[in-house]
Amino acid sequence: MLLIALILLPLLLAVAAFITPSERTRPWMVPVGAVVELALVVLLLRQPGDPAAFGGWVVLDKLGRIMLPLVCILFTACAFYVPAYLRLRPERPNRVFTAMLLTFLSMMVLITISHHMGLMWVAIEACTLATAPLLYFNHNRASIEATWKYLLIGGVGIALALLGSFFLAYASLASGLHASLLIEDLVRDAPLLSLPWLHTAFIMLFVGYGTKMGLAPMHTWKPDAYGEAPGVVGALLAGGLTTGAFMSILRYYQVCAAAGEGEFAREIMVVIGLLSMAVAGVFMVGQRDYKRMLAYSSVEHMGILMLGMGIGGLAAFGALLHVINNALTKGALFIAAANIHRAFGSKTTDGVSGALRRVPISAGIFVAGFFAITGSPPFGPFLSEFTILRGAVEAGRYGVAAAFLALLFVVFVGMGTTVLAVVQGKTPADMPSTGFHDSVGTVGPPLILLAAVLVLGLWLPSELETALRAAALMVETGK
Amino acid sequence: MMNEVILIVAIVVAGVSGLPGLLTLRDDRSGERLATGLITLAGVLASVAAVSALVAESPDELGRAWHVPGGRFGVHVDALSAMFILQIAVLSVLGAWFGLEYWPQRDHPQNGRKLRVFYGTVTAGMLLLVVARNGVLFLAGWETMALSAFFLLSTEDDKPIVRSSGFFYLLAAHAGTLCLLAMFAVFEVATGTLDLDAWPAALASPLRDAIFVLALCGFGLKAGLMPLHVWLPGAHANAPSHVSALMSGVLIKMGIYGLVRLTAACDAPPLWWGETLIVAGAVSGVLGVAFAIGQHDLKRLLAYHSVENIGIIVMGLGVAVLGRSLGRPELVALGFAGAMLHVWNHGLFKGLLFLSAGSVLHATGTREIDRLGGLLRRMPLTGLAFLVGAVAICGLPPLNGLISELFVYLGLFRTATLNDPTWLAGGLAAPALALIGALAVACFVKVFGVVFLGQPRTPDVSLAHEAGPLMLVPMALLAATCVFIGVGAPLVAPVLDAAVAAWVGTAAAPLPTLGELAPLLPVSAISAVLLVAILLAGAWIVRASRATPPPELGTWDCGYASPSPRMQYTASSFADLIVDLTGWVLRPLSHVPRLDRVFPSDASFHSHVPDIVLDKMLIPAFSIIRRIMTWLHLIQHGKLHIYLLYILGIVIALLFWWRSM
Amino acid sequence: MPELVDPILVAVLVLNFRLLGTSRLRTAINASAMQGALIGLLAVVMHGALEPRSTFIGIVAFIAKGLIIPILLNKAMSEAAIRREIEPYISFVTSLVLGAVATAAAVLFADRLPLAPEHVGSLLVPTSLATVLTGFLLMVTRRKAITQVVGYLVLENGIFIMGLCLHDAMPSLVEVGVLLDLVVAIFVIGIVINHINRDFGSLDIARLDTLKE
Amino acid sequence: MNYINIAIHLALALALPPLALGVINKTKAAVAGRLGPPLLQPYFDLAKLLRKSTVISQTTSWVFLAGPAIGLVTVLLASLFVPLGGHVAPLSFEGDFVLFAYMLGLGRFFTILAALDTGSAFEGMGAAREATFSALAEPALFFGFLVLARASGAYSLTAMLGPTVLATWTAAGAALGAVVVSWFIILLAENSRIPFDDPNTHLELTMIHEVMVLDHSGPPFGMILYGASIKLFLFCALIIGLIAPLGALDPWLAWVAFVGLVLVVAVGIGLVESMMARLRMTQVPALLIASCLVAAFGAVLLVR
Repeated sequence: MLLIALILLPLLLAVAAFITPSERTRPWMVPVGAVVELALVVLLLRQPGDPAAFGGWVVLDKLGRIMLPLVCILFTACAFYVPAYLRLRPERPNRVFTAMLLTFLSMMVLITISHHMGLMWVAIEACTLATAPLLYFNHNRASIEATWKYLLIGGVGIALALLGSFFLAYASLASGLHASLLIEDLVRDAPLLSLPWLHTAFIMLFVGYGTKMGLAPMHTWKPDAYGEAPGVVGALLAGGLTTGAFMSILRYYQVCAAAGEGEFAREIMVVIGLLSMAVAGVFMVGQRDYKRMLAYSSVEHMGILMLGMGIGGLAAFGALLHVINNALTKGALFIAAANIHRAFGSKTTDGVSGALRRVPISAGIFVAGFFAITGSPPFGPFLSEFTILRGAVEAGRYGVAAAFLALLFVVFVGMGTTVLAVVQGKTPADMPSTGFHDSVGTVGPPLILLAAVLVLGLWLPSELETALRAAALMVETGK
Repeated sequence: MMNEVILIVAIVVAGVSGLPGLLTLRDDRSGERLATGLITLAGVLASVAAVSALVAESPDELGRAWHVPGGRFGVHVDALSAMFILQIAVLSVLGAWFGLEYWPQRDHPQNGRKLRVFYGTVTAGMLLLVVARNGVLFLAGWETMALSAFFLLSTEDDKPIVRSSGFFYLLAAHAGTLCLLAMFAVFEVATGTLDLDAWPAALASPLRDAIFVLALCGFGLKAGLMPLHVWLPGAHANAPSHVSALMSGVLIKMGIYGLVRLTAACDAPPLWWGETLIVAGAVSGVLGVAFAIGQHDLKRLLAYHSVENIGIIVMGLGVAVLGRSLGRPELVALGFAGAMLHVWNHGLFKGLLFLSAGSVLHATGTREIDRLGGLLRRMPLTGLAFLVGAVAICGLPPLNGLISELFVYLGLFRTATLNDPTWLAGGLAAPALALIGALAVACFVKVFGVVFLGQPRTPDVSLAHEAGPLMLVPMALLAATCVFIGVGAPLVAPVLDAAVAAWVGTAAAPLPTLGELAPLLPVSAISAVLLVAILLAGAWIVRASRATPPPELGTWDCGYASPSPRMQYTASSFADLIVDLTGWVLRPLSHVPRLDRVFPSDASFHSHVPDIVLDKMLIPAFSIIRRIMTWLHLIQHGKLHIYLLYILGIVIALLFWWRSM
Repeated sequence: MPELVDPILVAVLVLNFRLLGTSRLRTAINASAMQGALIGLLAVVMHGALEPRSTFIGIVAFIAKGLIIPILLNKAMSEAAIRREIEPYISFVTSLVLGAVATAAAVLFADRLPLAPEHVGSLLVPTSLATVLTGFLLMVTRRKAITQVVGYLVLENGIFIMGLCLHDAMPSLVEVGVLLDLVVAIFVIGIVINHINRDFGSLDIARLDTLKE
Repeated sequence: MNYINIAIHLALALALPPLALGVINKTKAAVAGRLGPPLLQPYFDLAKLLRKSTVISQTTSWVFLAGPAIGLVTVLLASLFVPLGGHVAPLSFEGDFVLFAYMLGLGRFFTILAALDTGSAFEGMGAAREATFSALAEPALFFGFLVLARASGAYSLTAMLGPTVLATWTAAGAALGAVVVSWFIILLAENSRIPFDDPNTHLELTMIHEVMVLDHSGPPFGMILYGASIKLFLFCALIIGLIAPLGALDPWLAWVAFVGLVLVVAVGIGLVESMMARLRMTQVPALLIASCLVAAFGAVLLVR
């Protein structure tokens, strides 16, 4: 029952938001929706076992128990930023913006708890469509072009994923079984699936959902989309939608593992993971637009997730932990970047310098986020990246470990140049002040996210650790 | 157990020492006083813990579960950690007091508070680092130190040179950390745990060479061994002076601590470990001092000397490791005692030199030694402090530099008399150490002569004034300690014996004490006699100068028509001979004016020595890579349909790859 | 009436080539609409008229693909006031040849995949793959935004054909969800197209490359 | 018995050095066919200087007077380590050769500082050359110590230059020969003898030591000259310790032989100075590096 409420409530609120006339009260509906949703999730998590609804289509399993709270926490943090942000943009009507945000939340929740692959596909497609107006919020030429590319590349990716799902369903049909897209059925009769169909299906699904994740070489939409979208939308996409897409790939990896073809899937993941980190590294060196830099950082971290999952064992646990760390840190980074953009009115390092002097707290978060995301202790991502490295070395894959470290260094060089150019130095006279100053609304949410990342870096709650290990085991062995 | 608790309190106090300052107004003095008070408290607590650990070593460690993958909150203060803790405490406290007058809040409202916050966290990071008994805790302490040092370094980040040197430091620190991550990962594969007590098992496993190489890179990057020293000159020159003193005196020693802790657990290390350390030390020493001579920036010069002294320390460590692989206890005792004492000595006299350089910079506003001159008359006490530091760093008697270099000399000579193949490394290293000492004399004679003696070369010096008591007292304390160690060497020997015993571990055979191996008593007697003689000479000078009438004539200059102070020998002219001799490695650049017109017009000469590894190798390599990468940016050309082709392409590629499987 | 399946599939293949050959937008939109309608019909025909669920899906698909989407596209086209596809990146003849190669590849690939007993002889899988590749070709080679959307539609049609074989794997609710998503997608793309037209003055994709490294 | 030896050691170390200088000047005069200054001329100079008054330049600080004082003190202390005539040196312990070298280093440190304190270009020139050439001489000295340590297996000057020297001559004479040649070149360099620097020239372009002491006068200048002579004497003692192992003779005979040998070496230096002209300034580093390589070659010889 709770599960259905989880999905429908934000949709109702979205409709309500769309109807309420006043421009001032509407933004507050987003945090309200987020808090209510979080409360429901907390209630749901307390229920033992795997609560189900819609006849098994919607089930909260071990993987869901990690992704659902993560998505809701991230959305709540971003939701509290939205009113302050919209107050800064009075000239833009926010009717569509708030409605779509709430729809986005509902669809994200649906992704994390859907057990029917078709339903999950519909949820991800709906998410994509809900994001389009969010990307186009700035209403200038660049954002329309970014939206256009996002829609088309995303559309093609999703279409491929649908074709892949049909191939997977057909795999059971081809070996004389009853074709079904429920994850339980797929896992149960995985060993009997016909291999050619299964492999082709996995490749198409991997490329399809990989496009939504932003893995290289399907990442081309990401820098344009995150570069032109408002910071909070970038945070939601980088932390939420990519995590959802990653979860869907994990589902299919679970099927492959159950069918005994785990090795084949892991090989693809490692190759594409390293490719993504390499592409991100190449594009971050000499990058002058700090929002596009964050987009490439997201491509890099998706690569790290894939690499971790591809290596398996301890690294798989590290990858799942990294999903949490990455989502929270990216949230803080994107919002801080948005604040700096508001304060300077420019997105490139030529137009921004000495941010620490003009917006000290946001710039402080931006630098701390940079050190966190590049894996410096005492922040969370250090633990997960170190665990992935330990997993790689334990699995005897020294070449992969060495490449992993080398690419981390290249990314650090690229990102460091941009971040320090933005943050350090004196603000020259030709950078007019836009009158934006750090306020509780704009700085509170990222501070909370960064604090969470710092806590995760110093103390990993035991129940979270057991949940992560259980989820990793479930994905790895299919049970 | 008590030591660990005291130390943890010290770490916490140091960590938060700067925070209360954040709440005060920008130019209010209470913040900085509180911060210095807290740092002093932390220093005292840490020293108490260290001394009590040295006196009565408690074997058990304070272990708590730390809910982090692979982590365990294990802290243990043993003699080795105590040696480093004392040094961290002394230098951070003295640096904080020096900073009160050198970097007052009212003169630097912009970055004063930031400096104090990170001054506290860097001390806390170092204290945590030297007592951590678990890999993840060690890395947490290591990175806290590295990041806080970066923020300390870029205090004056409105200057572009500060930003670029800060960024080079950050890159080197991050590369070092990545090497350490790899090392701890391999360590865990070798031993199954990340606890540092499992070192012996790690160093017995076949992976030990990989661990050693990774550790050498990671710790070498932080310590500043020659090819990995690229960040050091820029970082120490552009940091505030009391931060440079802390960094050069203590922070680079954390790299040495890492190497010490690594080699501590290995009973029979392979021969090539010891030889690599000796050769690396010798190369770092000779090239470090050679580059130092070519510098004209006071603090860059001192930074290069840090590279040289790290070379000497690593040479001592190499002798000790060689001793353990050959089973020669006297080599182990001499080499390790020399290394550890030089770690202390270098912390003291390098701290003293950087503080006095800071007081010169504070008074004249410039680090360019060719613009100074004749400062001894205006800043007599700073001059004396710098002189004591200079004599100590060159290892000249009666001061402490000689004692540690003597140990290293004896160690090297003892390896030279072995008749198996290792003698060559030891044999060649001894004259290299002599060359280092002599070049250091040449370099510091140049610096002291050009900066403090002769006549002022530019008006900058005219507004120079002696430093205040808050700056002079730390310098005096450091100078006194240098003299005390120089003259009272036998008193220091037992502490070194404890350190050697801790390093070798209880399993090894009883080690000969330093007293038997090195002539501590005669050396301290001679130093005392020399000291008395110098004091007598001083008294004679005072009496003689008071007796003779005040001089009214300048130096006789062969009757030159219009002599000017700029005719004096400057740093570049003094070092010209040596820079030419070592030109094939220094590659000096000099801008010599071309006199092509009939009537002479004004011309300017400028020469400087670029850093061979950084300016000649790394920067060109980085710019080539950067150009290739920016060229690769073409694949994001903005054309949507080509992007779609990428997706189709990757699907087809994966299908073909699957068919080929 | 399973024997009607193969002729419809052949008709779909012919329409593919029609799409690749035409240079006029209106013809392209009508061809894709016709293709959608045929597929709706195919859904009904495939499992016999008496099967309630598949006929319902067929009718919904027929309405969505055959009527609603062409109306949206035509509205977008009329607002943009363009008729003719300007010179695409590769000439129409080459795109036809590439279409043929794609179809051949699809057929070759399809017969390497083991089919379920009831689909052994039929052209279902090859046609679906061929249509998907044609959709890709259209999107990659054409310069007009609306033609790219048509390409996207053809891609969806191909996938829908594949979906028909899995009669019971996809519950009707999910099937409707898929179609709903497609309609909403085209609706949103329609809005985006007229914004592009308003901001960029034309729908030529070549203008749309300001965002690059 | 050794109190007497120490007394003789100190007496010789304090009294003999100016005589050695006198002998060198007398030899040069004799070779040049001149009568030359009396043998005791250096003593008269020292006495004259002690009576004269000191003139100090305006630019100098206390360091100017500290130079000569510390220079003399360090040389006197250094003389305690060197075994004269095969007898045990007053102070001998393991590693005293390091102290010997670094004591001379301290003297050189303050002498150069005193030169720089005057603030004139001439002293600066001399100081720069002195610092460079002594830096090149130091490794050769230590290669020599290395050879002796390896040959004798001991680490104190007395033991190195003690009884084992005779045995090493027979076993590996070439190595010791190389060290003698190298140390003789070092002697000439450190004490500003002809091939490196002309002691009685006043042309600033060529001077090293002379130009550093250009501005000194009165008793400090006396101290400098006296210190320089003792330093020359110490280097002669080292070379004598190498070439003539006097340990085997009867002690009194050894002392007499030692004094005779010092004068012989002084004559030798005088002959070398009269035969050679001063090297160009750019050639000097080459010669010093050559001496260093000769000593290193000696060390390699020992291994074979």
